[in-house]
Amino acid sequence: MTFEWIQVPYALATLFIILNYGMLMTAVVRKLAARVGGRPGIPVWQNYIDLVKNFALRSKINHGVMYYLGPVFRLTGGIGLILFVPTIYGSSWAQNFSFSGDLILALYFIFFGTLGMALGAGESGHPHSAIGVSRGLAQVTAAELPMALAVFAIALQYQTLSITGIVEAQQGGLFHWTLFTNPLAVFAAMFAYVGTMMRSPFDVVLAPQEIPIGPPTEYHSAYLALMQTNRVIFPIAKTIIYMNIFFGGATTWAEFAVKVFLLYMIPAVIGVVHPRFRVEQSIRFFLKWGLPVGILAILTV
Amino acid sequence: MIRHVVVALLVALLGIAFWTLTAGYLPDAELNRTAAYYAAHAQDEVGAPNIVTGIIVTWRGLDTLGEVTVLFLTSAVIALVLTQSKTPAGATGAGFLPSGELLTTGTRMIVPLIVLLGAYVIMNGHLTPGGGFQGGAILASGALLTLLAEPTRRFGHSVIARVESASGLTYVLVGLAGMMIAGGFLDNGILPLGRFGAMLSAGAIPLISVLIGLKVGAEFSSILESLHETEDA
Amino acid sequence: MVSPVLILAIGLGTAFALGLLSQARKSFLFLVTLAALALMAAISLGWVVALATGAAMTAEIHTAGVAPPFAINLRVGLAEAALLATISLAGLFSALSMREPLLRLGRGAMAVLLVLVMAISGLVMTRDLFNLFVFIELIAIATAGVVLLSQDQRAICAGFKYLVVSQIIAILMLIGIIFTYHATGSLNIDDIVATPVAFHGAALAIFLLLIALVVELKPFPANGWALDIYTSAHPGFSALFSAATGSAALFAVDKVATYAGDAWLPLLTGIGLLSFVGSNIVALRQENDRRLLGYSSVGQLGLVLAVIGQRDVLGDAYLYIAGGLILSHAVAKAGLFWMSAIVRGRTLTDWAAIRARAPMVLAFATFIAMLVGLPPFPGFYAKWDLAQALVAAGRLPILSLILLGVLIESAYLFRWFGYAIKREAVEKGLLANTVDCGITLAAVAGGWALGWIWGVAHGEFNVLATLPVLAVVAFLLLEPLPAKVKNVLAIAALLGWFAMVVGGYDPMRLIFAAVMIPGGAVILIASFTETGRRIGFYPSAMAMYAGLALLLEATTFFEFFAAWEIMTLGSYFLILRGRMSEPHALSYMLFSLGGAFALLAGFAIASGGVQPFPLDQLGTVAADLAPYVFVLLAVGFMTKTAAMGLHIWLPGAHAEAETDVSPMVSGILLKAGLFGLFLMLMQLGRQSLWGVDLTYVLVWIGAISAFLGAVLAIFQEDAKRLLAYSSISQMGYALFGIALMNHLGWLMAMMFVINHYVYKSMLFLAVGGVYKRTHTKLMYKMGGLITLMPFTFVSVLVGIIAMSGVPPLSGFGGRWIFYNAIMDAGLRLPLILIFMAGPIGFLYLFRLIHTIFLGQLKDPHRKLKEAPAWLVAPQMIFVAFLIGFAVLPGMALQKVDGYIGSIFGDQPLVWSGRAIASEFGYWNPVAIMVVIIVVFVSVFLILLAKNHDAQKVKQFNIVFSAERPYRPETTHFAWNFFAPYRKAMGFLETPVVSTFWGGVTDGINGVGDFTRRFYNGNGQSYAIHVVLFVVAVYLIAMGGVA
Amino acid sequence: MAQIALATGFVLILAGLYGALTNRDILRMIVAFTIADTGVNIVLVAVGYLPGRTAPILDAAVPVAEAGQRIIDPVPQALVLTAIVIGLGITALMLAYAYRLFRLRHSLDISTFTELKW
Amino acid sequence: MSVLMLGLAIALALSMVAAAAVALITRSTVIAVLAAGLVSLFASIFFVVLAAPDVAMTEAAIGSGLTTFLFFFTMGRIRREGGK
Repeated sequence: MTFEWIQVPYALATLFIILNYGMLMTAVVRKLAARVGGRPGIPVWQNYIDLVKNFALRSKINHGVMYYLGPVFRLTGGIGLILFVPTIYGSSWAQNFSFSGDLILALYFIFFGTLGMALGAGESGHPHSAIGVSRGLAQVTAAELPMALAVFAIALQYQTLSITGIVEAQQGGLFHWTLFTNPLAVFAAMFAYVGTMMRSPFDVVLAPQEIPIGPPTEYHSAYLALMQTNRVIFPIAKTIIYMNIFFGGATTWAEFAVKVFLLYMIPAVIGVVHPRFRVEQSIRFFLKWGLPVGILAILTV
Repeated sequence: MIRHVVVALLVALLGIAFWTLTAGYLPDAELNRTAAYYAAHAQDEVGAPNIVTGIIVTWRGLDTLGEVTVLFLTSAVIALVLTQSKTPAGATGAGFLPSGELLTTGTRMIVPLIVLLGAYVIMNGHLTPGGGFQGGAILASGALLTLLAEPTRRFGHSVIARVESASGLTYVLVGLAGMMIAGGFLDNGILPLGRFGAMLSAGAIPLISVLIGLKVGAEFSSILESLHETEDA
Repeated sequence: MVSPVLILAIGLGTAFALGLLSQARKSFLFLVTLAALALMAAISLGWVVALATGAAMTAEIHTAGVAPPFAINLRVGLAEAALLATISLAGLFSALSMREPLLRLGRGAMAVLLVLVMAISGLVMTRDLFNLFVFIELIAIATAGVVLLSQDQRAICAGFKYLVVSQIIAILMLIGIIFTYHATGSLNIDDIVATPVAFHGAALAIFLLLIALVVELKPFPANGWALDIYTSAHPGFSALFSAATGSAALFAVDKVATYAGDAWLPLLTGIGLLSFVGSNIVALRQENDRRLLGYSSVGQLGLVLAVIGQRDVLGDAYLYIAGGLILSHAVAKAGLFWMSAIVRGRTLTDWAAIRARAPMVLAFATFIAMLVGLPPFPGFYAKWDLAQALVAAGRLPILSLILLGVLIESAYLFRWFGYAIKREAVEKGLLANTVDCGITLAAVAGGWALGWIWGVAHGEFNVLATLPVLAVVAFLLLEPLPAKVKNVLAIAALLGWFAMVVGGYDPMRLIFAAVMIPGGAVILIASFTETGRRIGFYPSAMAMYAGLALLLEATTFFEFFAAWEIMTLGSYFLILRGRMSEPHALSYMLFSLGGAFALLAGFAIASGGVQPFPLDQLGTVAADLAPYVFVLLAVGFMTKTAAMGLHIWLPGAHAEAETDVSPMVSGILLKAGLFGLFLMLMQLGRQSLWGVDLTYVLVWIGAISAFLGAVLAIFQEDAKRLLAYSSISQMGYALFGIALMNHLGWLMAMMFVINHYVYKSMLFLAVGGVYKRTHTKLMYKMGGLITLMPFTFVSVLVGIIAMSGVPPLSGFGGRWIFYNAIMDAGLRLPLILIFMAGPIGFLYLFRLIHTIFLGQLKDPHRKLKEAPAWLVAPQMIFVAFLIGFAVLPGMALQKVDGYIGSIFGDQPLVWSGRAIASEFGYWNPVAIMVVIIVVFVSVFLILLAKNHDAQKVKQFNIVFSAERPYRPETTHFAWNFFAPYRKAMGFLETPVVSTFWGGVTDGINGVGDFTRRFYNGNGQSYAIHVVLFVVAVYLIAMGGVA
Repeated sequence: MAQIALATGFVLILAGLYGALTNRDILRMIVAFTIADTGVNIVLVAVGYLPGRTAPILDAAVPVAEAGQRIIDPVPQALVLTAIVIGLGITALMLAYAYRLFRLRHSLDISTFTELKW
Repeated sequence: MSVLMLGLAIALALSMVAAAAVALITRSTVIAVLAAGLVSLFASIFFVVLAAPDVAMTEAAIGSGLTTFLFFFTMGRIRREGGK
């Protein structure tokens, strides 16, 4: 696991692919959601327009150092998560910097972005963002629990903590995926996946009506640009982790695109039909349903 | 009422304990070791015909010293207790009944006899039954009688105190002398044993008896004095 | 050497001679009395020195020049000489303390006092039964006399009650003596032992004599008559009454017990223990200080009676133990009574007045430490040897009762000490005059001297002779210096000690030493902020550090236990300095003492009475005893790491302590518990009791502590309490790690030792700095301080990143090792709690930083300055260390990893260059740091390029739902920050543990309050109690047989 | 003879104790204690009594040679002397206390002096 | 041991116990004190019977004499100061 300089351009390339893929995919999903509602929906390249617009805007406002660094933390969290996890199994250049840490690093690094975002939103002084942060943290911690149990179950099953090792063990046909070898763990993990994707029923954190988009309320222009790029790539980074661990990883970019899209659609589909949970409802939901499944996953590994 | 019942029960239980003592008690046929020793050595070691005085003054001299201190303490404490509480001004002692004729003449006649008897008992303490304590008590009863006869008469309180202290101090010095010269503290060997049965015999026993007698007499009278004195001071 | 009889002769001679001197010149009479007492003291001290150094043999004094059985003889051995010295010195100082009434009442009172001291000395020396009776009667009458000297009108009633019971005692004793004489034929104690007992009623005779002497000792159920004397008599006399008469009566019981034979010893032990535990429980509800001292002295007499009852088991250590207990009780009780003469008010809280004089506070602390038996005083050595001997003889229930009694006694004594330090003093509460202060300080000097003597006599380890404790004494003497100078000295002392000892430690002990000693020095830098002299801070701090230093140095059980107690004592005084810390310091002390006594019992069982028992032989304990030793030691150590169930003292103690004390106590002191657990598990390994694997139980306790500690921390409004609960949670992690009993588990625990010290001290100092500026700890009262206190913000930010385990910093290292550790550890369920504790840990940390530094800045705080420089400096050192440690964990962990490997015999981690690989995964801290920094800087540059000239705007410049906020308070979201969590998991907050412990303490207090009602003040009922006690003991002991 | 003396002694002691513990008047308590003291003195002397022997005085009637067989045990007598005087000492002291207690509260009932409790 | 002495002893014993009973039961304290003095007097006679002359003298002088006097003295003081 040594570091060669060639890995830097490789990583940038992977990043570029994922960034564009994210832009397009999220726009397509929003368009699908609109079509279901009978609306024409946004054009597929809408995200690029927003990005250019936000970068073009000139902003004079800065609420202080942490406010300024909030989006930087957020985006670093997103990009870092992508870099620390191997994207395509088998390809020499799409391994990114996965040698430096592994499953545990990925798990804990998710909080890095959340922490940055929370600090920035806190400093902005806006009560809505503070409320949003409190709800977000409360809900995410409850949601992360089944995930942690599932990951541990997987680690016990494959007797390794390195993601490439897990993906390798799942190669060779559909029925080698963890989905089939350890369905309980996957089921528990999907609880967490749906919970942290900020889609109803768990989107009280940035509930548009109550607290306009929650934490990033005070952010605009370049700050918002960074955040939006993160909003695009962060879900994909998480999906990559789920894909690698539970759904057999991706050997080619095409397989990668299809799997990510399908996984991304799951919370979208669930979100469309469910009303919004209050935070304590979602906490109770995770503790009442997510936790037992996670415990079963651990006990039966 | 329950207090009576409880106490009665307790006393009954104590009674059982004491009953087991008396039932199983049979007096010794022979003198035990200590008594036999005292009987045998009364003459050559102590030289006092009255073995009890011998025991009291020499063999168990420390007890008697303690004993005298008890009385000294009692008189000092009573003086303390009563001096702290002067009688309230209203209730003066003026209401004494004039002592009757019989009492005054009787006292004038008997007191010298009592004093004589006391002196005799003290001096012959080691020969006949009696000794320092008994003599002292008799002297005190003499003083008591005079007090009853003329309640207003004041004894020289400082005189009594001085006698008491002097005799106490000499008693201790005699004890120390015993330690220097003779075998141990309060040993009567400091003076020759003399002829068995004579007045001035048995070493320091007569001297110590006199000291005890004076001290006990002084202490009892000082107790009576302080009880009397605070009455209408 | 002059003959000891002179003591009696001088006493009596002067008493009689006073009559001859003129009554007028009272001061001259008083001087004569003092001279006589001084002479008696000199003689007895001369004998003590002669006998101790072997210059003289035990003196046998024959009165009347005749061999003992036929005359009274006196004996002065080492024990008698020591008691004589105590009695005459107590008499001398009491005379000084009672100078005013003595001068007022003249020579009569002086004579009575002289005779009292002479009689007590006689009681100690005499070897004759009847002479014993005469001296006891002399004491009774003299006591009745002196009791009258007190101004208190109630003294007369007390005196009368005393006389009534003395009559009953006299009756019993006379019957006992005469029937013993009838049975054995002689009155001399030594002679009786020689000849066999013929008369079958002799057993009853011995019983009567013994029970009379025991009643003279004021045993618990039947001691109403003596307690009134303690309450109403002049304190000078009460000192003499409890110190001298109590000790002499104990010695008399000991003399009679020798000839009475071993059949009576269980009876004495029973009465003694009942009296010790009973009077301590009843003393819990006392408000009058002198009556409390009365109960305490009756309790201590009961304890020594119990020790006399165990003389058959104690062997040659008997004199050392009984002497230690009697002398420390005598000196401490006399000192406390003399001090009560200074304090005007009579309730416990009135003693707050002694704070006006620092030496008096030292005296008060010394006396309490002597009574409870804390190092370096004789009581400590005595209790240790007692425990060893009792366990060697298999008498564990007696030991546990004694320890329970001592714990209850320490409860009311330390509560009293807390009142003295914390309650506000009524003005003119102190009648301090030189004479009374002088006597008290003489008693203190006596106490410390006794501590030294008992230390030397202990042979194995003299606590006072060790360098760290000498440093503490030095700092006691340096008190007048200004705080800053003392601080420099303290830091130098710590670093000097570390430099001196660092060579000889194994890697694990090295890390603990590094955390405790130089770590303490770094925190002490923060103490430069304090001005003035800070009386009492430095000796207490150095005592804690001395305890820690000795803990690491300890090689035998005794050294370890002594260090443990010194550390507890020092930390108690430190915590007590906090403004509102009185109840919490008390609960801390009680838990710590409870834990220490568990350790004492555990060590005693492990060593089985063998002295000195090396620490590394702990493993050689017999297999059937090992689980019990494991449980006791684990409980003892877990009281210090505040595991769930034994944790209720921690939030209060750490939150209410001073700014620079909180980090010391939280960052360093908790590690002592971990160090103990390491040692124990290293030696004992896995033990199972009743089929349950104890290490598995520890795992569960660790997991529960981690989870509940974190959950409770979320709901705290007070910043320091939040950090305190987080300490419980982190210690839970460490305990979990140790209890895994595998290589990586221990490595994780070591990581937590280092990490927790660094970021907990940093956070406490930061919150302390904020408190110093905003004068409040409540988080919702703060907000928006990031702009005013940037350095403190940075330190808290780095602290919470490290603590929550977010990758770049060292916290992640701990989590990574944790994951690898649990991979091959067989257990599953406790992990769930640990997994839940992780994210919840992140919640309360964010709450801390958000409510204090982010959000709206309050108006009153607009003009606050940064925290004092001296507080920020150590935080910056910690930040630097954290970042360094994050990048190069090998710096500290590699050697420890090797050492732990040598214990477990495996080497799971492979340290290759900067990366660490384990069997399951790999971790390259440098790579992680580099990647994050590169990405962070690049994104930052993008934002900077686009938005570099943004104008700084205040938080207030916001609009929400079309309104501009008019007051910052309304828009700072901080109070009940995690309301949803409280709704979902609020049930976990129910104070189950504190209600349990509260129930226990209220129960004992209730029992105390109920039983003390039966002292109804009526002299006659007290006499009935005595007779009832005698009859009851008769029925129990003799079963009605003669 | 000795048994009779012992029995009376013990009866007196028990009576004295009973009187002391039930009578509420202080003076009556002291009287009861004096009776108990007398009882103790009788017991003490009774233990020393050997049937058929005379007082321990060595005079014409009891020559020194055969003293050992003729006299009773002198030691208890010595003890009794001290015991009597001690008894008197304590009784005198109690009377003085009784007087002071009376001056304090103008009553001699023991149950009125109970402010020192609990 | 002559029957006379035994008879005397029993008589003394019974009278002593009777006097003690009187002392404890009577209403007035004066009679109680006198009864106690009587008990002490009988005791001194009993001592003579028990061949203890020294003790008899002491008991007589101190026991019955002085103690009784002390009692009357104190009771007198108390009565004179408004006692019962």
